[in-house]
Amino acid sequence: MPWDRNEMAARAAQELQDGWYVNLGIGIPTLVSNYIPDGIEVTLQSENGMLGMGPFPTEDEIDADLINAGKQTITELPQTAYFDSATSFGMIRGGKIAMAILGAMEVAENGDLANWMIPGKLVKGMGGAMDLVAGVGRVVVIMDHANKKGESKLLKECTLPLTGKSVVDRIITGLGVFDIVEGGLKVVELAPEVDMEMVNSMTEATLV
Amino acid sequence: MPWDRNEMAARAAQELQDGWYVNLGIGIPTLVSNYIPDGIEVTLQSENGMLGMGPFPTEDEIDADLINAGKQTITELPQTAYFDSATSFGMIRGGKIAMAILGAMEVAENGDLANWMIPGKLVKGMGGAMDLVAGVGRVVVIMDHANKKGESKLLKECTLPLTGKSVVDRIITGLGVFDIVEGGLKVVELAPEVDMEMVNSMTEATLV
Amino acid sequence: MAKKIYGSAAEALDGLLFDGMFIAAGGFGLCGIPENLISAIVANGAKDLTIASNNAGVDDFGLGLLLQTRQVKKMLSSYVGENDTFMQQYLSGELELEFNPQGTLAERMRAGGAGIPGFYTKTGVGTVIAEGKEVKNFDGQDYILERGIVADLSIVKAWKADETGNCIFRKTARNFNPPAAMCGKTCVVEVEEIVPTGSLDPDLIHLPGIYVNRLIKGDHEKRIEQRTVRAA
Amino acid sequence: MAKKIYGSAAEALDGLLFDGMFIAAGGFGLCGIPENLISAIVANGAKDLTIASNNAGVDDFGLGLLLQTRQVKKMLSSYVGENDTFMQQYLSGELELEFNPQGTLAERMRAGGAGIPGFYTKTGVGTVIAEGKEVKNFDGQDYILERGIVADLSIVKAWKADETGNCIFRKTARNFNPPAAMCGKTCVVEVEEIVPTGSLDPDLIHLPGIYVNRLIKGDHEKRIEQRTVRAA
Repeated sequence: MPWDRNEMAARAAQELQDGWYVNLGIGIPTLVSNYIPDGIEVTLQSENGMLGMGPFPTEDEIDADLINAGKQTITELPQTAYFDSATSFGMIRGGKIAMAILGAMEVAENGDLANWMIPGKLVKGMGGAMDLVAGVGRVVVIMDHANKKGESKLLKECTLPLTGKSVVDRIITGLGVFDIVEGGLKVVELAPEVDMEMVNSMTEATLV
Repeated sequence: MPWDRNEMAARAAQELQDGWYVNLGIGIPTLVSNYIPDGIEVTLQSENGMLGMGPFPTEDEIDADLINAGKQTITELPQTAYFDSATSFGMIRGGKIAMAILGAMEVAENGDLANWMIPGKLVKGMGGAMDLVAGVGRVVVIMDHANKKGESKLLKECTLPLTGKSVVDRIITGLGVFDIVEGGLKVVELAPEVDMEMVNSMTEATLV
Repeated sequence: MAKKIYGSAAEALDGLLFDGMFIAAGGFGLCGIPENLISAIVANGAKDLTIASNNAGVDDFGLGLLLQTRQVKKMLSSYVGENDTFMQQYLSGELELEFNPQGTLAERMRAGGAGIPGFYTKTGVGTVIAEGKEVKNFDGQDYILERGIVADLSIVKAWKADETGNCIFRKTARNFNPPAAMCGKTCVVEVEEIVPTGSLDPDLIHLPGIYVNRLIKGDHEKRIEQRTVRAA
Repeated sequence: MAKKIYGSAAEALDGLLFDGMFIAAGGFGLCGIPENLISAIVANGAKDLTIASNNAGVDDFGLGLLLQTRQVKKMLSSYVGENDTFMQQYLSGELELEFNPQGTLAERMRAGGAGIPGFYTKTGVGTVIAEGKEVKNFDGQDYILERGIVADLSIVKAWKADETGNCIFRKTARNFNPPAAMCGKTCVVEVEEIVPTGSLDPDLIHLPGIYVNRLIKGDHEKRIEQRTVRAA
């Protein structure tokens, strides 16, 4: 049975290593923080200018001056540090963030990522996504294996405008875990009761 | 009678305007802070990372963590702010410092400045001088009119390695005040009992 | 000393606004935005503005107010997803939009303020962002040239300032405010409190007063965009 | 969580030093220099070092100690006037020296740490500093291309740090320390005091712990180069 959103997030949490500084995107990636393994401590960066992002506030704790990159109210932790946006993206571009876990619309077998724009539809902007995929040490994508029409989101080539070229290291979908390697995608792990026949039938990208 | 060091500094202090942020070089320029006119408040920058430089400390106030760009112990003021070297030179290159008052070995009639190096002799380095002359709003040089051999330091062309090209706006020497203008140096003011004959005889640069 | 403190946002902007000008604004979403200065620009009516700001506010708050009055010609932003007015004007061709990756926008402001007219970045290489930009290879990797921004005016929100303009910010309301402040030929700052000079720790100034030309104490609604809570 | 605190400078540098490596060091003159880490590098004996540091210490203190032991192959500095050992080795050809204008050196460190491989600056245009560097004209003015610095190791002195490496500096001892910290592949910091996590105000961190890989409490002589006083 393919993984659901929470199972995908739990699987992604296995990617984390103790002491890492990590950036989690909006959507399923945000759920990853609920599944951080025992004995692993990570510090979450919020690219609007914060290291050490805490959980959502209680009603009493809400503070308009304390939001995350998704503009949600959040809280701070004992190790929190604030800084300005130029400094924040300095640490992102400079490779100080060990890993980003992001959502995607499409990933190509060469690691190209598209997650910011659908031409002709509403255009919201890339926010910090282009900087993150260009700068962080390792980029892990969590996304559904197929779109709502049932078409593969793991493609030979992206059809949408790119967020970054050859930037994705690993993809986690409901069907399993896939690495970008020479020549295509390598299956690292399959979700329970998912077999290669199912993966092959649902994947456009080359599987190696 | 030509101005002495203190009179040159006092004349240079007339260049200051209320509210300005200013960087004073080592040597005679440092004396300028003793002659700031009544009603004029300026904030002194020390390029090692401080705005609002105060006077030398008393014995009791000496603090190894508080020095100026000449490595002298100094004090802070109520308006003082500290910052790192990248930020400090950001404000210098970015034109936020209204004026630098600097010493010089040579100035050419096109505004070229040489004040950091004598080839073949001991080489100390330019420190922050190249950044200052490139970045600040206005560069005023205070220097003796002639060197120890009696040769003019206001030249047609500099003979020493440059600190900056076409960067000087005004020169204050013992003989007077000179502006860099189209075609050469323009006499703005002469020291008491100094006449144009004396200036002409002691100046290599073109006077216009 | 020349006084930096003004009585109102309108007074602080007096003589600084003109049609077609370029403004850099601090803030991220609705957090840390110069509410009072934005309202004063609305009241002034200056038009054909180009504004560099990470976001464009929401329909009825923040920079969205300047979109409603059609005072904005062009935005430089990284994300405008919260603003329907923006979308309508953009899709109808009334409003120009130059998307900048968020880190590129912040660095462009910081660079412009630091006398750096151009810098190279990996961000956007191989994407639409790279179109028309110089590409240079350093140590085997491609980078694109991005330009420093110098704005006619910076509008900034800080938490506290002393009388000489030394500013401190609070939590994530800092965001784009320091780089925006640095890149303006003139910078006007609104704060929640002006404190006597000498009452801020000089080691803990986020934005030295040299970057601040004019200063006002404002009143701040500080609207929250996404109120997310957990059970107590 | 992986611990950053080490028992001594030697332990903190264990496994990080190798011949021919590139080190970025904080400090200005003798102010805010990583005294303990310098001594540990002397004791380790790693040689053929290239060191980016604004100054080279004095003969018997600071980086001068590494010159005395002839462990340094090359310095990137803006001013070395206080060090006779340096001069002798430089004039005899034993030591290479690359002069960098002070602001260019600071910005090169900051850029390298921020993923910027190159930036343009007016500083040094038309001087010996521009030789061999690309010149580009922006808006009618010439600028030269300077490269970001990425060092194998940063050695840094801060005032206080918490257990996660968040650092604060004191007065002008901050200087090159934050940019030096940013540009290292690994950064080791010595402080006067390690305080419990949570005891520093998160708004007032000068160097977030993400830049700090290893941390020690050191003992600091803090020698003064120019003791200048006024009458009490």
